[in-house]
Amino acid sequence: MSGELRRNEDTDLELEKLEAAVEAVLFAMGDAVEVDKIAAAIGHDTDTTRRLVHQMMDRYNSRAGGMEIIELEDSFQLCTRKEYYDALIRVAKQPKKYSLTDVQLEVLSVVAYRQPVTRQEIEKIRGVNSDHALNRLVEYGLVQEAGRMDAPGRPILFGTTEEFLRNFGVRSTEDLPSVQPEVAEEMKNEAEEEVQLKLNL
Amino acid sequence: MSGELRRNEDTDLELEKLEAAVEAVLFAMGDAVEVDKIAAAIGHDTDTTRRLVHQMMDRYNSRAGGMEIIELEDSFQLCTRKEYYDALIRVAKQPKKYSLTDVQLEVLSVVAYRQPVTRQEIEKIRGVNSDHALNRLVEYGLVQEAGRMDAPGRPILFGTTEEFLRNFGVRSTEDLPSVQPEVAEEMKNEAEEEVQLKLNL
Amino acid sequence: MALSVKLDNFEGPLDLLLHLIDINKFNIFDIPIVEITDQYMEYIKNMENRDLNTMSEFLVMAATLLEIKARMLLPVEVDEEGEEVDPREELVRKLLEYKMYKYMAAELKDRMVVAERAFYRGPAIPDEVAAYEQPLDIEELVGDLTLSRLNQIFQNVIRRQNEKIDPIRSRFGRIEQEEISLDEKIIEIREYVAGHESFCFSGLLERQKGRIQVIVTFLAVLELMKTGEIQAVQDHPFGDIRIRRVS
Repeated sequence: MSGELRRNEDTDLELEKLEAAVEAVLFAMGDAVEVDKIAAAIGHDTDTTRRLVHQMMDRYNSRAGGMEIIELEDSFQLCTRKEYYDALIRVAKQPKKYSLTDVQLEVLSVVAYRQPVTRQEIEKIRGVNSDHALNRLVEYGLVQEAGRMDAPGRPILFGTTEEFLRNFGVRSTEDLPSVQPEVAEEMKNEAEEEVQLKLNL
Repeated sequence: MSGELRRNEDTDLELEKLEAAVEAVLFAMGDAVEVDKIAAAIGHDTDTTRRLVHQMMDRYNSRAGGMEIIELEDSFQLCTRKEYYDALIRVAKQPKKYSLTDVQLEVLSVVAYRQPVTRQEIEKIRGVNSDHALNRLVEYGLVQEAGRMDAPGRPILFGTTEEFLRNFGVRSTEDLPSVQPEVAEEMKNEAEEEVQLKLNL
Repeated sequence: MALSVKLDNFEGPLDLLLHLIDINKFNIFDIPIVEITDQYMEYIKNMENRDLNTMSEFLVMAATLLEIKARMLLPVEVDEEGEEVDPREELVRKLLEYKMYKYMAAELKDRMVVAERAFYRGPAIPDEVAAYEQPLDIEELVGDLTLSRLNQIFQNVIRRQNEKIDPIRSRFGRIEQEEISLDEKIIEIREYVAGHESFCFSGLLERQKGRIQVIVTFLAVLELMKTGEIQAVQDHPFGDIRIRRVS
């Protein structure tokens, strides 16, 4: 009851702690939190809790921070104050600098030239778990799922997307493995250099 | 005189609004937000923005609410204050918890303090193959690839992630706990004893 | 001394050595190499059931210890600057470094326990704001990446995969198939001793193929000396060691 809150000599301190706990609960739970849940978290009854949150709502409004508490049926929710939507939009609209990381490039090359390919095969080829980069490539729409492998566990197969083809000016993935002449030349040169090195040793 | 005062009042109001906008951005984004993004949101340069957020961090700490702002490399993130864990755990789901083995922790500490580091270097330091533990740490998202070493075979370099910083309460890789004073002391004493022994001989 | 700790508890040879230094209260800068080598060998003896990949790392350290032990018996080495070289120096450096990372691991663990008490939240971007999400610019993402460059990257990945077969470890793999165990080596030497009352130790080592074989032979000889089946005699300092059958 309200008496409970006032009983303590250090009411202010006690209150402050309770409010902080409620704030933490509202923050962490995200969506609307039922008043019983908040009550359970702070170890008070629902009436006291509701009164406490109402007090907090006033305080939030007077301090005019970035957030406010809204009441929905028998729940409370912490959310962004509408007047700061502009600031949020500026973050969202901020031109992102898109570029592929070295790891993503490697994974993309493996998918492109080995498709359809499973996560396990990519990991085996690169020698390290590549899930993170693979997931990003799927998100970017450069790589997509391409069925399941007919093997135990039926692992997902990955391949490149049409978007990928469009961006690389390739008509179909069959055009991929054909190494372009200048690359072939370069690879030949490198191989020769390697042999030369070995002979010198 | 009064003009000055008024200007100060404006500044305070302006500051309050800016802080509220930052709060709104951090709250809505949830994840760690890079300082440049926050800067774009409030229309100030990054240095000013960083100073502003540091001020907010102090204010958050002194008002002792339910949340605090943490700094991770060049990003900021909102999270609950640790002292409200007990209240939260009564109603909220336990946040992601890593139960790392001693081997994984050892490998993680080598990666953290030696980054960027190759598999081979880790193995050399530990005197034992560490691939399994390293792979798990990559899977957990605590360790990630950090490019290739400019050496024969171009081996993969590994470093820690933002997730690592967050989960180990470390602000940046430069902020890693230093060797415990008593350990350093012990090592120093032993070294001195050795010198003493040599002198006596 | 009684060995109450199982080897499985050790993460590697350095971990085992640190444990031995710790329980004996040895000074890490002045490790009594004979004692520690003996104790280390004692531990290794109990390792026979473990897979060779793990054991090989312990055996390499055994070889290192034996080498240091041998070098300690030789006249003091001097480096280019005339400073005395302690054969244990490199080992001590490695042990100290490893010890530091172990401390750091414990420190990190403490930090993790504290940090885990904070809760985070996912994004809660209002719909009105989310609608402004900038579409992904795939052209910018791909940038000036060409197909031939992508192919080059792929060729590099494949080349590295082929190079990844580490020469040292692949040798361990073959040894695993050869299945030399300490027991078998002991039987082999025992049989040899039965036919030869006395023979040259260095000759025995020379007949071994590969480092691991040498190490296991060394361990087998130590074991047979301990059980009193053979005796090692050295007539003069740095002379050849002769192995004799004890009748």
